[in-house]
Formats: sequence, structure tokens, C-alpha cells
Amino acid sequence: MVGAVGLLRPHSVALVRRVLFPLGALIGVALAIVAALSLTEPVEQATLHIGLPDLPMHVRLDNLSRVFLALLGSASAGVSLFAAGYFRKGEGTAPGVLGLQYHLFLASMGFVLVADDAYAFMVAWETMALTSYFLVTAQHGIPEIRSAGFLYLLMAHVGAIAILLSFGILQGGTWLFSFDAMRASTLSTPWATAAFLLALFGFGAKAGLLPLHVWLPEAHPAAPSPVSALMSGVMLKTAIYGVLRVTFDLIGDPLWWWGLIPLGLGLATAIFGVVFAAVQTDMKRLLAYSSVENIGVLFTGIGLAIVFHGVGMTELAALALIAVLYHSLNHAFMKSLLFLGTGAVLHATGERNLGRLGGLIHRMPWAAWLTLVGVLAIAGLPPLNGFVSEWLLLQTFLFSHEVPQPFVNMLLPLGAAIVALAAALAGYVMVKFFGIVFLGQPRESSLAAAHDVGGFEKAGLVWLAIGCVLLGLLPRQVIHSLAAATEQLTGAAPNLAGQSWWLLAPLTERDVSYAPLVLLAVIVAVVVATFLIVRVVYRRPVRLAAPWDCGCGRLDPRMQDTAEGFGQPIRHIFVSFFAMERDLPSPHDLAPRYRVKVSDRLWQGAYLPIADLLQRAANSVAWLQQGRISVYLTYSFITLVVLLAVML
Amino acid sequence: MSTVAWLTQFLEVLAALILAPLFLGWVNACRAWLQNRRAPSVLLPYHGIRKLFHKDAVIAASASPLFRVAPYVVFGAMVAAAAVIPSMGTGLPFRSAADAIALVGLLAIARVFMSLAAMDIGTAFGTLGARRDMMIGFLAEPALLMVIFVASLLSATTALPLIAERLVVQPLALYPSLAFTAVAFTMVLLAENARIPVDNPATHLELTMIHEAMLLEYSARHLALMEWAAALKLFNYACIGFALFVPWGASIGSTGIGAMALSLPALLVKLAVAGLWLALLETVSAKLRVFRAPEFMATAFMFAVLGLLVHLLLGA
Amino acid sequence: MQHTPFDLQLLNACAAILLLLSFAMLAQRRIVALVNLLALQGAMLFIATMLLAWRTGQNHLYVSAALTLGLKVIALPWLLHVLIKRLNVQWDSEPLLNVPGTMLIGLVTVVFSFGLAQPIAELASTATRNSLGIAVAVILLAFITMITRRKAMSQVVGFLSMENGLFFGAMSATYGMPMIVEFGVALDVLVAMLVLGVFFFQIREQFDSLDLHNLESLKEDQ
Amino acid sequence: MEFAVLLLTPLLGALLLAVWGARPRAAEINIALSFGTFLAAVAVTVRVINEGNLTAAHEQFFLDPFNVFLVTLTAFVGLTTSIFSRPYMRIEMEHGRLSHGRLRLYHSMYQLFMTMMLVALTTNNMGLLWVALEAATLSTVLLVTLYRTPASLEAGWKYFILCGVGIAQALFGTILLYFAAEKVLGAEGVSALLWTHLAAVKGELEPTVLGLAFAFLLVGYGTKVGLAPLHNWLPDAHAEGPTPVSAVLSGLLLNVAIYAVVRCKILVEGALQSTLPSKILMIFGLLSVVLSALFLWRQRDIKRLFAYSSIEHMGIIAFAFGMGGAVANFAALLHMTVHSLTKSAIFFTVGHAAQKAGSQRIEDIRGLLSLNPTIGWGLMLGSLAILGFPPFGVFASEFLILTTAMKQEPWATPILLLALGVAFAAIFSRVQSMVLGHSTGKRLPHQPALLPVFAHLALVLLLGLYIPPYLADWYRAAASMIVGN
Repeated sequence: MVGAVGLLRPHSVALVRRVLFPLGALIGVALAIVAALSLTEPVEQATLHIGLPDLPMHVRLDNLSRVFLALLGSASAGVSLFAAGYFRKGEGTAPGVLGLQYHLFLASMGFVLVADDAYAFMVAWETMALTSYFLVTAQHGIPEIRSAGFLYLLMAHVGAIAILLSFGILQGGTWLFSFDAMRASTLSTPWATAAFLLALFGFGAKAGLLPLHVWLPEAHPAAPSPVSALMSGVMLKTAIYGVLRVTFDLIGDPLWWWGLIPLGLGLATAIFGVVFAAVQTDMKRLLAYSSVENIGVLFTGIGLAIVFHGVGMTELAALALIAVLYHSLNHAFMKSLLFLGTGAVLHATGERNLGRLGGLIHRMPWAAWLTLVGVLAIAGLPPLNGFVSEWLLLQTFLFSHEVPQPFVNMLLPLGAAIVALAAALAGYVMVKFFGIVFLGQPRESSLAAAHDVGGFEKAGLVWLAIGCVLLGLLPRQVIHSLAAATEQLTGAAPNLAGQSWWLLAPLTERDVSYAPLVLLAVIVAVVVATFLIVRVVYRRPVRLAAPWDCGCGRLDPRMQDTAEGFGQPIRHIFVSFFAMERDLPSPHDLAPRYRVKVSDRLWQGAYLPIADLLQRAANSVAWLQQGRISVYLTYSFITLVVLLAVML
Repeated sequence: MSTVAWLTQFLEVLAALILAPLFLGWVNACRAWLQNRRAPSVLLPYHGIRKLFHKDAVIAASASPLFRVAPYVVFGAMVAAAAVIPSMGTGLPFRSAADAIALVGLLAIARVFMSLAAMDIGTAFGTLGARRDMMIGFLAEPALLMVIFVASLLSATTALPLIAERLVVQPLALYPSLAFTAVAFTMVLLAENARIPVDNPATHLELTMIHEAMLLEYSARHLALMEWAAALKLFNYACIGFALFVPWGASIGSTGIGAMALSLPALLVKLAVAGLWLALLETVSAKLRVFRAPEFMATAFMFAVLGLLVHLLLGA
Repeated sequence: MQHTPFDLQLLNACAAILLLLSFAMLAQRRIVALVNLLALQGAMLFIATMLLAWRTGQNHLYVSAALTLGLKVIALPWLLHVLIKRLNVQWDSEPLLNVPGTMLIGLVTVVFSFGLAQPIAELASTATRNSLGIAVAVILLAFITMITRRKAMSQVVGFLSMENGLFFGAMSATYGMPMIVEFGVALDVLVAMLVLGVFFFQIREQFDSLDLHNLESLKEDQ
Repeated sequence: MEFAVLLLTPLLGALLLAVWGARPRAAEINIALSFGTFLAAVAVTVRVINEGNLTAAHEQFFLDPFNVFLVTLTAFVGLTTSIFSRPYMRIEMEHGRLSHGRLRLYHSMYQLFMTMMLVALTTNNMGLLWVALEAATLSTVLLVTLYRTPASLEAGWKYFILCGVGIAQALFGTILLYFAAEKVLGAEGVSALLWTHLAAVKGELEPTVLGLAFAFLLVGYGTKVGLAPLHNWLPDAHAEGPTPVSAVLSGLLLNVAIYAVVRCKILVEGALQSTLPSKILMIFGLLSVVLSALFLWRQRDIKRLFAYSSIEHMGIIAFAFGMGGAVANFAALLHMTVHSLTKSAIFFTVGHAAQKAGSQRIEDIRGLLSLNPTIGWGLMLGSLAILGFPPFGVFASEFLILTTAMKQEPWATPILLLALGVAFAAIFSRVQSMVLGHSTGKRLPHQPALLPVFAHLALVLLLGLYIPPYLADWYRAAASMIVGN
């Protein structure tokens, strides 16, 4: 099934566009459906007779894999549809090769999810990194894209090394690297902790967890939009999958205090990501940082789940995991939708800089309105899907004061505050994003030529938008299927028995409930009613006029708020987050220019020093090799003498 | 659910729709008295809305459909909120439709759409207003959530009607945590409803205005809906406050029209007091510079968090 | 102490002279003289081999003696002399380390190699076992010679004297290697010399001197 | 019979090409000869598979699982390299860097080198092993200095002196070995240097002597392996010689040298009854990995870059052999195979890349992908393979080595991983800058032969995903033999 995706081979551009990508989409749908339907079935295992002679590749299909396979399939289906219309000739890598890489990427992600031994997992994992790297550098003519690609692959590789080490610990002296062996082996606390931390590091590097996030805002904008969509929407989730797999499945019984680490990092990441998203001026970087934020939220949930599981409150752990899985699913749809939206804008205008966009809702209504769905969803507004998972997460947080640990039960509820803050900021970010790209007046005259999306692209966007809506409106059904996975991981699942299908009430002891359908119904009803009443009662003409210009006479688009301007309050409030360099025009400036460059403190703080250290180490060993043959002979001589002395 | 219940629900929403402008008028009147001005009629808001519905609409040429849809959506969201909030009775059908968190979400919908509409025309003031309003919003929302959390920790639920019920049935006691959160809530209310000290509903001085700046391009029926929605928002906040802090008087559990009618006077009294209290606050405090607003909201947030900690510490 | 037969005394004398010659090479700076010393070493080796062959009556030793004579005493020195004339490189410049210092290091090396040879010598059944240490010493001294020289030519001479040390070692330890190996080694040495000859001319035509400091451009610390 | 063909084909070839080497068809002859050698190798291999170990010429030559696969590998790489060198050398001629005489020298020396490699691999006689390696050195010295540029001369000189001196130590080691063996196997010294006999009695060999012998042998052959700090000749020789030579140096000579080291280690460890030699080997390996990883950061010359990467991988292999044990040896053998395949493939692409850019400096080589996609992809995939990215075979062997290291030498694992990470950053940043981006190169007068590149990479890919059972058994047999039981 997954292999079939990988087997697709590119022939010609037309073929790639008309056949391969839609085919990929179909396979994606099939994958999603099969995975979703098989959710309650027992675990299936198989051994492929490839790989190392002593370690044939194992594959395993359990509920956790199924959930993520469903995510992969459904989200990638939409992206593939869009891609069918998106890729064109003459953009970096040839479309044929691009198609091959694209589908290999999908296939490797699928294989990551089913791999059941360390070797197979690592092969799939690195293949995923590799193919995505090639996709990122598809337009490798641009230096930024090249450096972004390098940074990405480097981080991926470092992460992979950590994961490998973690597996090396996990096998726990059995030296069998199949996951079954790891499940069976029991580790002493320090080793288990080490394995957990290494896994957290490795997968965190892939997910973009603070402080390993630096590659993400570089790589995602660099890639072609469908690829950014896949990376942000799906690939990051494989990291979540990895953490869950290692923590709850392979290690099995995490200690409660482990959870505090991902919890803390997650919260930091969430705030960090959203604050940086708010000050971006490049629409894809903005979305990338928003992905960082969502990753933070996900890790927060994971941490919460670990804490609850560790102290034995398994139902709550299950609930937190549900929130995590649900949010992964949501984010896959929302973020893919948004990235595809930017892709449409990019193709229509060739612009990524928010400062040169605007007013596109007139030129490209389809893209605009469909993107609006994603915007509202990711801003966490009911009745769309983004809200449901945040609601679940907050609900879980409300129990955290019951954790029987001093201080922790005081600190955890504050996490809820941070999550709330992040969610609210996400709203701010999304208003900025949509408002500046699609609303207002075009900031450039060239935008007048923008054209709306084509058929395939439209289909892809619609698919994802529908996904967002349905996930938002039918939470009970979704949770019901996700429960299968939490059942497997924590041995508990929220009790949904005996509740009406339109109502979501996962917590039995406190009858909290949420019925998105009803909300939607009310709002729609009121809107329609008022609309009709207004129409019927007061039939007054509507005059079009120039907007109010405060009497200054001429209103021009440059008077609108720029992206920088819209981010100004955030820069003002969270000033300590940024390394800012600004040059403000003096009052007497004839041609005043305002420029602000916001960059990441961590970059100067952590990464550059490391590179510097390496370079200095390299320089310091260089004198060993100064080209003089007598020196080299001396080395041999000394080596010989020393060896003889040792051997004697 | 019985048809009676649905009818009651409908009536409650209707009551909210009717009372909201009145409450707004009442607050303004009180303010005028306190500032010893001659008070305008309490019914002035009704007149305003009626008048606006009678004008023909003028819409900027560069407006997109979103601009026209927004007022309806905002209004709808507010009405939905009103339906969820147990202003008079806690036993109504919609109690299960949304809990307090979802309620905050509903309010957020209104805010987001209003801001988007403001940015749609592409004038300097629209975007300026939108930006400032979102800034206030993202600071106010967590504060409000924290307030709700404290209440929910007290009553072990986040469903607003249940919070109210459980507060009522509990023996009357002093909750220091609630005191803190009440302060926080008041500050949030002021900020969210564009009152002094954060914003001045009476001004049209461009550089300081927030809420008005967003409505600058609206006219006639759209403006009317927006104004009405704003009034409704104030009313909703007041009712949330009642549910959280002074739930007494609201009819508990029952769904009968009679019970609802009985709880109406209580609501009116509470509204009157609240209005007076609001007006007083607005009179004694001075308008803040916009850059000071974050500090104001941060204080509110801090109060809410303090309330939370106090609760966790004292269990009360 | 028991009386050692005369031929053995001779052998030991040869060994001692070999060592002496190595020291002389370590100190010697004139290339021509260096080559002569090398030839002398070869001669000593030849004598020693002959004595040993005569004593043990192993015929293959005669062959290797002949090889030594032909190669190390006649062919190579002659070749080197020709090269020296052709390329007229008479003098080596000052060695990298001054003579006394070199001598000191040499002494330490000798002590070390004797100590090294001790255990082996005890196991050896051959009459010449004691000279094994000298062989090691010769090798290491040649090593030092190569290290301290600045001219390509003198490095080669050092290399060859190392080869001598090897032969002497092989002989004194085991009465020489199997024939096939000996031939192979001899062939290699000869070829090596020819290659070197070619080399010298190439280097010469490139840098018009055989000074090694021309050959220090490929390096890491630049 | 096959033996004779195997060894004589290239030898005669050397003589033949010494005469004809400049004829227009010389390159094809070269290919034909290499192909013949390859066929002979395959035939021998088949025989070994069917009949097990075999010896020839009064036991002077022998084949066991350890060297037979190296023989095949050597013959194969020799063949592909000859295919590659045909257009390469023609282009060099066009660029006027070669004269006919030199071309003749090249062809004949190439064949001679192949002969010596095969002799060194198949000989049973430790003395002959030494002779063959020395001869290989001499032939490659001439190849390294083929261009007669100052740099190439310097490289050749260093190569000659360092390896010559080193190999001299190896000879003394061999002498000591013989000395010890003679006591056991009797003075009738024919059999006393035969590895099979030595291995049979290694337990009885005199420990102290073998200890010292090992010191000399390790310094000697280790110099050729390029173990730090004896590696200094290696980057120069790789960088300055013609690329086909760099390819065979990295792909074959280093393998053969480490093969020799391992043969000696087996004997010595058998005699010492201690793991000291293994420890020493591990330390050398680790040192090489770390040093080369650091040196990689300073490289400006593309061929030096990959030369250092060869040092790094030799270090890994040495480390693996040092760890010992069935798995580690298995991994080491696998790594030898995939490394020589990958590295030679890389050098093929590098050669053409340098020809296109007209320079070996990394900053002069740009945008290969847009200039010539096959070369670009070849270099990119090759480097990724050598950097240990799955699904290529290098990852398989490194995975095994690392996991074994975690098991047996936990202290070394972080060092290894760190060094690998550093090396990755260093190499990949440079490769990327060469492969991607816009290009300034020119067309080549002849179409490069990239079949070998992708043949090698395909093999490596295969080994990463699926190791054929008979190959696996083969490795296992060799590994268990190295373990020594």
C-alpha cells in the first residue's frame, strides 16, 4: 500500500501533473480510509526479508500507527491534489524528479509509521529527511534556500544520531533491535531516563522544539508550498509519533517527572513560536513559526500525559493524549491548508513578502475564502477544529492541580494560562496573516494581474477545508476513533458511552460539554434570520463611495498598516524575546526609511558559538600537518618507539 | 427537551436582545450624572439603532463581501453567547452547547471578524483599530480564561450554568480567590467593551480610539448591527460576571417561563447596580495611553493568576 | 666468560663497525662521504654474511651475500655517485638538529634498541643473536638520519642504510629470509633506486635543487 | 588455473601496455584486460564457493573467505575504474596535461598495480605480501607523479619516503615473525612464512617476539592504511595524482593494507593471548576518525576532502576490527566493501567535476546539478552514501559498528558519533555548495563514462537494503575466521 506510492515513477511533466499526483492523492485517501477503518482491529505484524542479515525489517500496524497513517493519508491527499496543479516546468528540479522525490517522501513517512525495528525505522527516518531535503532545495538557485537546506539536513542528522543512541539504550542488553525486544526489556531508571531524553532531543530536533527549532523557519519557506504543507502538516507529526512510540510503547512506564521536561519546553516553544510568528514579514515564515507554536502545544500535551500517566491518573493521561492526537490531526489539515493558500498566492503574484500583498480577496476569492477557513480554525475559534483540541487540552489542564506532588500541582495550572495566551496570540497572528494578504487594498500595482487557483488546486484546498470543518463539527466521532490509540498506549480511554452523537462530553464526573453543531446552528440561524429581517423590513439601497480619508484627499494603499506595523505591539510587549536591529528615521530625514530586523537570540547565543568552536578546534589541529617530511617521519618514529615500548 | 424549555430559551435570548441597549443607556446615563452632566435618555441607544436602520447604507468601493457579512456574524456570535450565558435561568437547553471556554471562543469569533472587517477597506484607521483591538483581545482572553478557571476549580466544572448553580447551593462563604478574580474580571470587562480607561466609547478622536476606529467605515444597518452587538457584548459580560460572582436570583435548574419571569427583577437589579458601578469606575479613572493598555491587561492577568494560586493554597 | 670463537669475534666486530658507521652517517654532512659510508656499511654486511655462510654452511646465505655485494656495495653506491655528479649536489646544508644533539638522541636510541633486543636475543638460537640489537639500532639510527636531513639525496641514503639494518637483522636473527623473499626484497630495493633516480631528475628540473624545503607546500596549516 | 589467469592477465597486460600503452586503442585494451581479470576473479570466487578454501603453487597462494571477496571487489573496482579512466584520460590529453609517453606509463603501471594488489591479497607468504605491497607502492608512486607538476612531485616524494620507511619497518616485523615461526615450524624456512601454517600454530608462537613484530608491522602497514598519525602522505597523494589513481588508492590500496594489518593481528593475538593489539587498533582507529573529522573542516581542495574522508572511514574500519567479535568484524568487512565502492564512485564524479571546472578548488566548482545532472546527482548521492545516510550500505555497516560499540566500548560511542556528525557538517556543506546552485563550467570534449558511478551506487544501495544470503554467509565465515576460531 505504502510501497505503491513509492513505486510511482516520473515520465513526463504532463504525466506527473495529470496522473501521478492525483494517483498519489487517491492512494492517500485509500490509505486514510483503510487505516481509519482498521482502527479497532488487532495488531498486525510482518517481517520483510530485507535489511541486515541478522535483523530483517519488521513492520507493525497498531492503533497508534493507524491513527498517524490516517493523518498522513488524508492530509497528503489534499496536498497531492493541490500539487497536481501546482508544480510547473522551469522551477528548479525537473517536475519528473520532483514527483519521484515527493512520493518517496510520502512513502518514507508511511514507512516510519509502520517500522517495527530500529534499523527499519532509521532507514525510513533518514530517507524521509533526505527526500524532504531534496524537495526543500528544489529551487536551489537561491543561496538562502541552499543554506536553509543544509541547516535542515544537519539538524535532522544530529537528531537521527540522538535517536540511534536512544535505541541503543532501549534494547537494554538484549542486543536485539526489534521494537518487540525493546518492549520486553526493562531498563533501570537512569538508563530509561537517558533513553527518553535522547529520544526527546532527537525527535524534538525534527519537530522544531525549542531550542532545536532554528532550521524550521528557514526550511519551510524555502520549500515549494505543497512540500512546506507536507513538512509542516505531516512530517512534524512523525516526530510526535516517535516521541509517543518511544515513551509510551517502547519504554512503557514513563516516570511522572519526565513529563515536566516536554511540558516546560513545549510551553516555551509555544510562546516563542507564536511571538515570532507575530513579527514576521514573510508569509511562509509566519506560518512556519506558527507551526513551531503548535508543536509546542503538542509537546505540552505530551508532557501532561506523561505526568498523569506517571502518577497513575490514566484516564486523564488518555484525555491529554487524545488532545495531542486530535491537535496533530487538526494541525495537519489547518497548516496544510494555509501553506497551500500561500502557495496559491505565491503563484498568482510571485510575492512572499507581506509588505507587497493585499486585497487579494477580490482577485482570488476561492483561495481567500478557503484560506479563511484555515485561519479561523488555527486561530482556535469554535466551531472549527482548532478549538476542539485546545478545549480538550485546557480541560485536562484543569485537573492538573490534583497531581499529588507539591509545587507541581501549583505550577501546572499556570501552564493553562500560557496555553491560553498562546492561543489568543495565534488569533492575533492569523488576523495579521489573512488581513494583510487578502484584505485591504493591493500594496503593489502588479497584484491586479493575480489569478485565482485552478481546478486541481481548488480541489485540494476544498478537501482540506472540509476536513477542518468536519473535524470541528464531529468531535465525538473523531475522539471515539482516537480512543483506540490511547487505549493501546495508556490502557485507558475517555468514556463516551451513552451520549448523543452531536455532543462532546469526555469528562463524566464533571458534566462539561461542547456541541459545535448546535453553536453553528445558532449562529447560522441568527445570521440568516437577521439578514432576512433586515432585507424584508428595510429595503434601502446601498451606495458605493470612496472610504473616509479624514479629508486629506487622497488615500493610498501605503497608508495601510504594514506587516511590521501590525507586529509592532508584540515587539513592544515581548521585546526581550528578540534580537532587534532597528534604524529609525530622524525627524529631518528627507527620504525617511524605517527598517527593523528581528532575529533569534538563540542563533547568536547557541549555534554560532558551536560552529566557531569547531572551526577553532580544526585550526588548532592544523599545525600537526605542516608539510615537512621530517616532521612526518618523526611522527612515524615516535609512534614506532611508543608502540615498541607498549608491546615490551 | 420540552417545547417550553425551548420557548424559555428563546425568550431569554429575546430579553437579552432587548435589555442590552437599555443597559448601555443606563451606564451612559449614570456616567453623565456622576460627571454632573444632563443625562441623555436611557433609551437613547434604541433611538440610535432605529435611526441607523432607516438610513441607506454607504459602503466603501473597495469593500469585499467579507465586509458586509461581518456585522451579521458578529451579531450572531453575540446572540449565541447570550443564549449560552445563564442570565436568568440555568436550566435552559443550550447549557450543554458550550461551556465557558467555548463562550470565550464565541467572543473571540466576534472580535476576529470585526478586526478582519476593519482591515478590509484598507484605510489607515481600520487597520490601526484592528491591531489595537487584537492587542487588547489577546491580553484579555487569557485573563478571562484564568478567571473562569478559578471559578471552575471552585465548582469543579467549566460549564457556566453549573458554576452558577454550585455557587448558589454552597453555603455563603468568603472566597478570597474569587475576590481577586472579580477584580481581574472587572478590568477585562472594561477593556473588552472599549470603556475607559482602555478606550473611550464617546470619542472619535482618531489617534486614541480603538473600537470606533474599526467601525469607521460602517453605516446604516451594518453599523446598527455592530452597535447592537457591542451593547449585547457589554450585557453578556455583565451576565457572565453575575454567573461567576453573584448568581443569586437566577432561577436554578427549572425551565419554566414563570421561574424565568421571577428571576427577571433580580437580573434588573443586578444590572442597575453593575451599571452604576461601571459608570463610577469609568468616572474615577482616566484614559490610559494605548501603550499603557498592555500593562493594564497584564495587571488583570496577574490578579487572575493570584486568585488561582490563592485558591490552590487555601483551597477556597 | 666463555671463549668465543674467532669468526664470531669477527662477526661481532662487523656488527660494531656497522653501528659505528651508522653514527658516522648520522654526523656526516657531505653527501659523497655519506654515500661512501653507505658503501662501507654494505661491505661490512657482505663480510658478515660471508662469515656466517661459511660458519653455518647454509648455501642460500652465499647467494644473499652475493646479492649484497652486487647491490649494496657496487650498484647502488655507484648509481648514487652518478646521480650526485649529474645533479652536482655535493653538500648537505646544516642538518635540522646540530650534531651533538643528534648524537645524544642516537645514544638514547641505541640503549633503547639494545633493551628491545634483549628478550629476543635470549630466545635466539643463532650464534649471532647478540647482534640483533645492533640491527635494530642501525634501523632506528637510519630513521633519525632521515629525519634530520634536508636534502632529498641524503634522505635516500638514510633509507638505504635502514635497508642494510634490515638485512643485518634478518641475517643475525634467522640466517636470512627464504630465498623468494630475499629476491623480492632485493628487486624492490633496486627498483626503488631506479624510481628515485627518475625522481631526482624530475625534482631537479622542477625546483633546480634537491632541497627538501621546496617540498613543503602541501600542508594543512596555511 | 583461474589463479594463473587471475594473476598473469594483469601482469602480461602491464608488459603489453608498456609497449602499446599509447596506441589509440590502449584504453580499450586496458578495459579488456581488467575485464579478463574480473572474469578470472569471478571464476575463482565460484570455485571457492563450491569447493571451499584452495591453495596453489606449493601453497604460496591461497584463497579463504577473507580474501576471496576482496579479490572480487578489487577486480571489479579495477574494471570500473578502467572504464572510467578511458574518457577521463582522453580529456586530460585534450587538455594537454598528458603526453603519449605518460599515457603509456599510466596504462602499464595501472595493470602492474592491479597485479600487485591481487598478489598481495592472494599470497599465502607474509614475505611475498610485503614484496607485493612495496611493489604496489612503487607503481603508484609513478602514477601519482604522472603530471610532473611541482605539487605532484612533492606528493609523490612524500608518498615514497613515508611509505618506504614504513614498509621497511613492516619488513623487520616480518623478519621477527619469521624468527618466531622458525622455532615452531622448523628452520627449513619455506613454510615458516606461510600464513596458513602460521595461523595453525599461532598459539605456540613466542609472545614477546610477536608483540614487537606487531609493533613494526602495524607501523609499516598502518602507514599505508593511513592511520593517524601516519596518514600524512595520503591526502597529498590522493589530491595530486590523476583521479583514477585516487580512486584505486582509496578504493583498493587502503583495503589491501588493512587486510594485511588484520592478517598480522590474527597471528599476534593468537600468540599473545591478550587483546592488546585490538586495543591499539581501536585507539588508532578512533584517533584517525577524530583527527580527520577536524581536518575536514579546513579543506579547500575537493580531492583532499574525500581523501580525509577515506582516512576517517579507515579509522572506522580499524576501530571495528579492533573491537573484534563476529558482528564487528562482519560490519568491518561490509564497511570495507561499501566504502571502496562508494569512495571510488565519488572520485569518478569528482574527477569529471574538476575537469569541468578546470580546477580542484572547491570554490571553483559550482552548480554541477544544472551543468551536468548525472555528475551532480552522482556526487550528491555518493557523498550522502559515504556520510552514512540510509538506505545506502554505509549506513548498514555503521549501524552495526555503532551498536556493537555501544555494547562493547560504550566510552567510544559518543566520540565516534560526534566525529561522524562533525564530518557530516564539513563534507556536506562543501558538497552542497558544489552540486547545487548556478554553474560556470564548460562542456567536456568527451562524454564522461558515468556507468561505473551508478553501478557502484546501485550496489551500495542494494547492500543497504538487502544483503544476499551467500554474501552474508561469506562475510560471516570471514568474520568468524578473524575472530580466530
